[in-house]
Amino acid sequence: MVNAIFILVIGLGAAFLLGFLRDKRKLAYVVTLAALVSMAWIAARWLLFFAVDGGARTEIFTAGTLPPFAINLHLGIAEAALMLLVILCGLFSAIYMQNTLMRLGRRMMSVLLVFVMSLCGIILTRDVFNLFVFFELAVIATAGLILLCEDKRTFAAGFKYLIISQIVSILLLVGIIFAYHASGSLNIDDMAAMSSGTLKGVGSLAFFLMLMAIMTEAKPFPANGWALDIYESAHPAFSALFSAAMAGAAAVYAIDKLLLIGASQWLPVVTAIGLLSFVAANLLALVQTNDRRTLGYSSVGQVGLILVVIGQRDILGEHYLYIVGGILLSHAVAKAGLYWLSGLLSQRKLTDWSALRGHPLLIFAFVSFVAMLTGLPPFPSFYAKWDLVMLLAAENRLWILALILIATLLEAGYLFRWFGYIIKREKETDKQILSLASHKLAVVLSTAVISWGLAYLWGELSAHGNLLYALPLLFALSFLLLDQLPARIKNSLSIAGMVAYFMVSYPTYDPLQLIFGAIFLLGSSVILLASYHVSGRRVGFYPSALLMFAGLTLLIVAKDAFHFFAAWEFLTIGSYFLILRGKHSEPHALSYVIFSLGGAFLILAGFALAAQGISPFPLESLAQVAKPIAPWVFLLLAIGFMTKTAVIGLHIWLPGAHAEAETDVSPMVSGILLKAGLFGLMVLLMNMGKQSLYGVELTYVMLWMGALSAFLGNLMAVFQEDAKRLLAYSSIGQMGYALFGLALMNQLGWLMALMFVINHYIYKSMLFLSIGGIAKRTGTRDMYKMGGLIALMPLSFIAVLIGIIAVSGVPPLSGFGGRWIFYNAILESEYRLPMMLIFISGPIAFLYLFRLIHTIFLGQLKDEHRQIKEAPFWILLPQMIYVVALMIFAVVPGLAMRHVDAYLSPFFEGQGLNWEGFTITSHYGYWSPVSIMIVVAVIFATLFAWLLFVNRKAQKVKQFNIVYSAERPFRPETTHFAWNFFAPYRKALGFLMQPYVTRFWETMMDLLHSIADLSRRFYTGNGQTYGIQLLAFVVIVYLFKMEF
Amino acid sequence: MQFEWIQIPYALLTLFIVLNFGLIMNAFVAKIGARVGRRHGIPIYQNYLDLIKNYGLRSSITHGMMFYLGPVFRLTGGVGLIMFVPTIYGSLMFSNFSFSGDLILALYFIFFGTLGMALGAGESGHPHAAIGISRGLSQVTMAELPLALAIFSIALQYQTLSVTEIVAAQQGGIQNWTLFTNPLAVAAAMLSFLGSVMRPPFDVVLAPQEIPIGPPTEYHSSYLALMQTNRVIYPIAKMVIFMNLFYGGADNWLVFFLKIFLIYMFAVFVGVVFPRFRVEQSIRWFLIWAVPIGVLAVVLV
Amino acid sequence: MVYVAMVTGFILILMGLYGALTNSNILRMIVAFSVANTGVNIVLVAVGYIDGRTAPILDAAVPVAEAAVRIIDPVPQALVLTAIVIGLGVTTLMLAYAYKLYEIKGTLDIAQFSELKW
Amino acid sequence: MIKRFIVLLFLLGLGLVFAGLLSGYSADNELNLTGRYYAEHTAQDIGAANIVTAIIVTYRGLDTLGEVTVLFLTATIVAVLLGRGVAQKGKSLQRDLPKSGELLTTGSFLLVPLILLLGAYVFINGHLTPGGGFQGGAIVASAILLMLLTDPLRHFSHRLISIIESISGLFFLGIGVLGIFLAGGFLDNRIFPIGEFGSLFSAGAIPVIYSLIGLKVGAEFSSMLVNFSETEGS
Repeated sequence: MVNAIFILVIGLGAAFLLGFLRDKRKLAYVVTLAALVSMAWIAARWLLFFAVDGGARTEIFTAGTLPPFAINLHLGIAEAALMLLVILCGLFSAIYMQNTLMRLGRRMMSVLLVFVMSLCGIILTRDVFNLFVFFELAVIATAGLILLCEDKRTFAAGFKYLIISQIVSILLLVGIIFAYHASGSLNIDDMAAMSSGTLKGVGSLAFFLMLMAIMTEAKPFPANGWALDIYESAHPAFSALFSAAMAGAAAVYAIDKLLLIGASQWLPVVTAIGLLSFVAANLLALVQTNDRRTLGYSSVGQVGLILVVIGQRDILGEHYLYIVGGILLSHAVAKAGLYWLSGLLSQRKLTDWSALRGHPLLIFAFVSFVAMLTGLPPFPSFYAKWDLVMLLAAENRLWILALILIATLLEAGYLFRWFGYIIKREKETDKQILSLASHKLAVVLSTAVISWGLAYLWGELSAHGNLLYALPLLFALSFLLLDQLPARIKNSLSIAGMVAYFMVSYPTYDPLQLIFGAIFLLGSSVILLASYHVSGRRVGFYPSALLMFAGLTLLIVAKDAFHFFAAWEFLTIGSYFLILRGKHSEPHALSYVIFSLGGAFLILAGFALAAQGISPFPLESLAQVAKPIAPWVFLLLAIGFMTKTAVIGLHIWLPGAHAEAETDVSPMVSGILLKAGLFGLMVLLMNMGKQSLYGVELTYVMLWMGALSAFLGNLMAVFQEDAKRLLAYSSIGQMGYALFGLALMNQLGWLMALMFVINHYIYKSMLFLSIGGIAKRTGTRDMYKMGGLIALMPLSFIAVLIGIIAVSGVPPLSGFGGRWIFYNAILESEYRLPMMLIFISGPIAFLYLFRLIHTIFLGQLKDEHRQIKEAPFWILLPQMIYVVALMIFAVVPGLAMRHVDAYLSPFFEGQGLNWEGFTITSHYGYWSPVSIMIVVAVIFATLFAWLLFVNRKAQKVKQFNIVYSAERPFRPETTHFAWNFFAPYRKALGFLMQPYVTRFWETMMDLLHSIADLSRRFYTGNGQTYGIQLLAFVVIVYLFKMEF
Repeated sequence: MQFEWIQIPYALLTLFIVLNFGLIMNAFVAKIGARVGRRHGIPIYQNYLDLIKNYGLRSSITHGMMFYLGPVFRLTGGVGLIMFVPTIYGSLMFSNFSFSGDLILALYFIFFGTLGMALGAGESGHPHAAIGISRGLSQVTMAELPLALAIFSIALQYQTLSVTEIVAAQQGGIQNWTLFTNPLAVAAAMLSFLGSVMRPPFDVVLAPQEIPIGPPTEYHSSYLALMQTNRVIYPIAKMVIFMNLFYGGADNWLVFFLKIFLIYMFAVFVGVVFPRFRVEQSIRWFLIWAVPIGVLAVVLV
Repeated sequence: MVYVAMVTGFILILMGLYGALTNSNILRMIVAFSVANTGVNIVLVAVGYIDGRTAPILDAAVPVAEAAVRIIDPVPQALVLTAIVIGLGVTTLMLAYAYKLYEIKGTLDIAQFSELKW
Repeated sequence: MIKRFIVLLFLLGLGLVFAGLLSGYSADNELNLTGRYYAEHTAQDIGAANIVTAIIVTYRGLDTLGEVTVLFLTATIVAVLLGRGVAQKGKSLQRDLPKSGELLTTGSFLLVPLILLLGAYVFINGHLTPGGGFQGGAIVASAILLMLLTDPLRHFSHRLISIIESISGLFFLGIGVLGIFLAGGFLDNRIFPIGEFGSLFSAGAIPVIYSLIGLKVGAEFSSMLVNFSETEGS
């Protein structure tokens, strides 16, 4: 094994060597790369030695003398890993900057080498003064590397940095010398070994100064204006180094080392500073429009998060390295990757990133990085955050937990907004924004590969098992590779895969899982049939859709909280990508993902609170959660799940997201995805049952929420002019019913909810498909622009007709079964007030459903639609399947339901239904679907046949052949009564339609943005002011932590 | 209860009785209305004539498939409704097909005809028909609400959803009628009843006399005949439910006729006295007066 | 003696910082930082001082055997040398930057260099 | 005004910290652990009479390497910063410079060799007397400064300076690495015999290293000076 000091020697030696290569730029460049490669090789060998061979930490002594009398270096797994990170980052940047370095010559290359070397020195050294020296080296090298950029503004940024570093070095030196005086040593381990008594008084103050100085290099909020300026103006490859290697690795590791001295009493300070940075930076990033500055803010935030983890070291125990490593590496790889990516673009606005469109590989890289930053599975930060949150909750550090989650949400907000820009904003065609040099591309793409490698590695190391081993997930990911195939082939593969998976796995499902599993796997296969109508390649569709289905599939088999949550995140992300594909869906997809992630974080917090450190935490253990926290756990989880079912108040994402999605995506996200929330609620309620908080029974509150959702959702649907929005609001109402049923907490209520799960899947998918097909043909979703399509699109009409009969619960179709069980369920329950609302919502549903069919299919046909054809075959096919399914389910609901009924019985004693032959009986009433169907059908058929017979010779009169008010209308447009169809209703109940909720959330958003916009003015851009801010930061921390 | 073939002729018999009773009663009521207005009014057999004439006519006009389906739906709704509730208490013969389902079925089946009618009229392409439908639906949704509440209230009261059992519970004297045991529910239901029989003040939907508006505008001949039939049967079917739930049911046809007539007269009486509401007014009216009573009925039961 | 040096050093630091953070002329700021650096160096040296002892050089005056009781702490002396050199490096760099900034904008007012902000 | 007040206020806060340091400070009466070790072991282990030198070059040699690198970096960066402008404008100076004067010109002829000699003396004897590579290097550079003052347009070979820089740096590193193989570790000076205490060729590699440092520091200071002086041209 090569002595690790050669990492420093090689770096430095190569830097000196370059002095000979004055005019041989190519050679100089080769030397630089060779040096970096050999440094990386040494670091990698050591890392393997520690990680694979389980080698012990080694000490490297210099000057043949033992510490503390000479400087010594420490090399353990953390050091090796961090050095490898730093060097690779440097290497990649060097490759990336090939042209720039060649242009500027050997000098810059040697500065780069020294920079990388000094970061390694910071990581290795165990001597405080040596730390100072290496830091100064890094600072000066930074001031040099800033010059890599053409941008004139960088000079100012570099000078600001120098001002700060002057102050930092003053503080650090004063701190070091007094620490030396107090301890008689400059060695960190020596100082740490001193009893804490030595570091009282002067020693403690000295430590404070050292800590603040080093901390400044990690760029904590608010003493970091200079750093942001550098991030914004420097060469992106340097920003990558500066963020990933210097702040994100070297500086935080220095703090980590230093804290060995300060011991536990300083951990809260670090935590507080980290939290402040994490929250504030992510908040301020919301209002940024410059990509690199945004990344800068994100860096500050991420380093803040790492500081928080360091500050929580006391409770993390053996998980410390795993957690801090996961977050640190995620940040480093992702941030460096993003900076490198930003170098491919010549424009600096976030919206200019739309230039990436059409480059699936780059988009994939971007997505990987963003997911890594936000801590989404399967990336290391996900595992790390999970463990962190679990431990925080176990130690009751709930504020920290809450702030971390809030800040992460903010971060997800702007990162996903950015992603939305890429996918959805118009490309400026006249400008060539993107330049794809192959070496730069190679750097970016290999970083993306590394990010997945790390994901795999962290999965391997995880105590929870590797998420990447899940078959459905692999199936989804494999479609990334197949994305070049034609869409039809991919479609067949997906359907085959999902059906096969269902066939293999269904014997292991219990009835509840079976229902959901059938919908998630078979149901989605049916919807995918509609996807055959798309020709071409349909890039990105299948990975996203299958990711969502993978999440759903994994969700129902998840045994413990970790896997449940991971699956939840998968389905959220997959569905987000799907929704984003819609033409105008950018803002809606954003609000969808923010609400979903917000909900997911509540779930995470709920699980963490419940687990109290138990890992893995089986879902069944929710039942054992003790009293004082149980209701809170319930509350968090319930709100999280209800976000997914779009309960009123948290619903504003749904209409846009569902309405703007593509034709075959709307049924997926509405008919299938919404069920995930219900499944979660079922798991929750099954295990935790009724909980009360401050004397309020929480299921009772849920009951109200469900009723309100049903009522308001339906009411809002009545007034929509956009057909898909109408259906979307209707989903809110329908989910309200299901929620209500679950919250009734009796067997019938649950049965009804499950009935809704099946029914809603069938009819909502069917309706979305028909409407989608119609919108495709007519080119509009506004119902008043259609009309009279019945003759042209009869099959769509039949689907809608059957659909609305089923939705409204009119016998004899299956919707009635749901209603019947529902009434029986509420008779069993004692709650009467919320039921009134549910009562009202039933008939209201009828209103919008009628409107749907009337304004589209009946009335006058518009001139411009006279040539329209029936919807494409592939869109019609699933609809017809649904029609048949609805009929079957209407006649024999017992096929599915009696098993579930039996399965639910143990949870609710003796409340089940009686399934005798074809008649279903409850304590109150009875219902025989078969005879209803027969009676209705016979009467109907008789009358119909008779009427047909009597009027068999009737002449078909053109629809427009009408007279009213003694005149013939002259244009069909004016004759179709469709717009504002329920005007009287609006007059009577329109006041309930005030968009209070939307306004509430918009105000919240505005407020956040205003705060961010106001507070960022704090960074005046004046280097002197930054100096004052740093001073103020130090003094204020001192005042807070007075007890020296 | 199980299905036997003999039930089919029995059900047809019920249908026949109800149809005739309805025709006569409607004419009678019209006559009363005319006399109140100091007019001569129609002869008592006028409805028969109309019906026979309309059934006899063949139409030569159709607007499309839904145009057929509308009246069919409508009448299926009416006939189905009466098939799903027992007409005469204790009589196996006139229990019809009530074994198919309970009150909930009846409650929801009410919408079947409404939906079909609306669809058929919509197919005609006549804007007035659509306007009428929009009004009618708006009004009926709100009008049905107090009824639903009332039914829920009495289901709670009797702890059953079976019509037969509810009637059974009211036997043994007038004081056992729901009218007296649960007056709030009955009040709510009766207010709701006003809204659903299409008589003033809630008849703006049809607005039969003044303007050619509303669903029947484009219908004629045998289409119209089906709808006329339904207008005879459907209110009675609905009143049968009322009678069974609130007024002790009927154990023979005489009582049946009497009770139905009286219930109907309630609506007629109100209609003669009060002027017509606009739709949003009637929605508010139901919301302000009828619904709270229904809510009280549910809460207090 | 030690205290005098130390107080002087601290006052120099504070003065230097005051100058650096209130003067808007870049050159003045650099000078002020030099003052502060000097203060730091004085503090550094002062910490190792022991009354009545001599420099840590073993010669005729300080025999090897007595070194431990005759000399002052050599470590701060070594450190201060490094600190001085590093300070010098940074100052040079700042000067070069100042030159460049002046070249760009024709002014040395630090407040003028605030295009990058927020 | 407000800015000054705020700065004063926060400096007062920093002053509080310093006051805390001051009030808690108690001057030592004897050497602490580290100091004592150096006092007792330097002579026989390292063989340097100047303990500070022993610390700088050997015990804390890594610091010194860093230090040298700082200067190297600074020189490099200054060259990059200032070099670009010069390259564009060429070397010719448009305006006339004032004459540097007879006294300065003649004095520099006399002094420059002496100064260079003194510099060399200082870094070669760094392990014995006060002084050393940095000091010596600075003295050497002052000779260059003097020459520049005398003739601001004098051209110094950048190539030469950088070669001196590189060679001395590489040798420094090389000696350090030799320490790993021949002695106790990186930068261990005992790769050569310690020699007789107090003589010029003693203390192992220290005189060599210090000479290299002297050369390097001299070269780097010169490089910075030259670069600064060349800005005069633009």
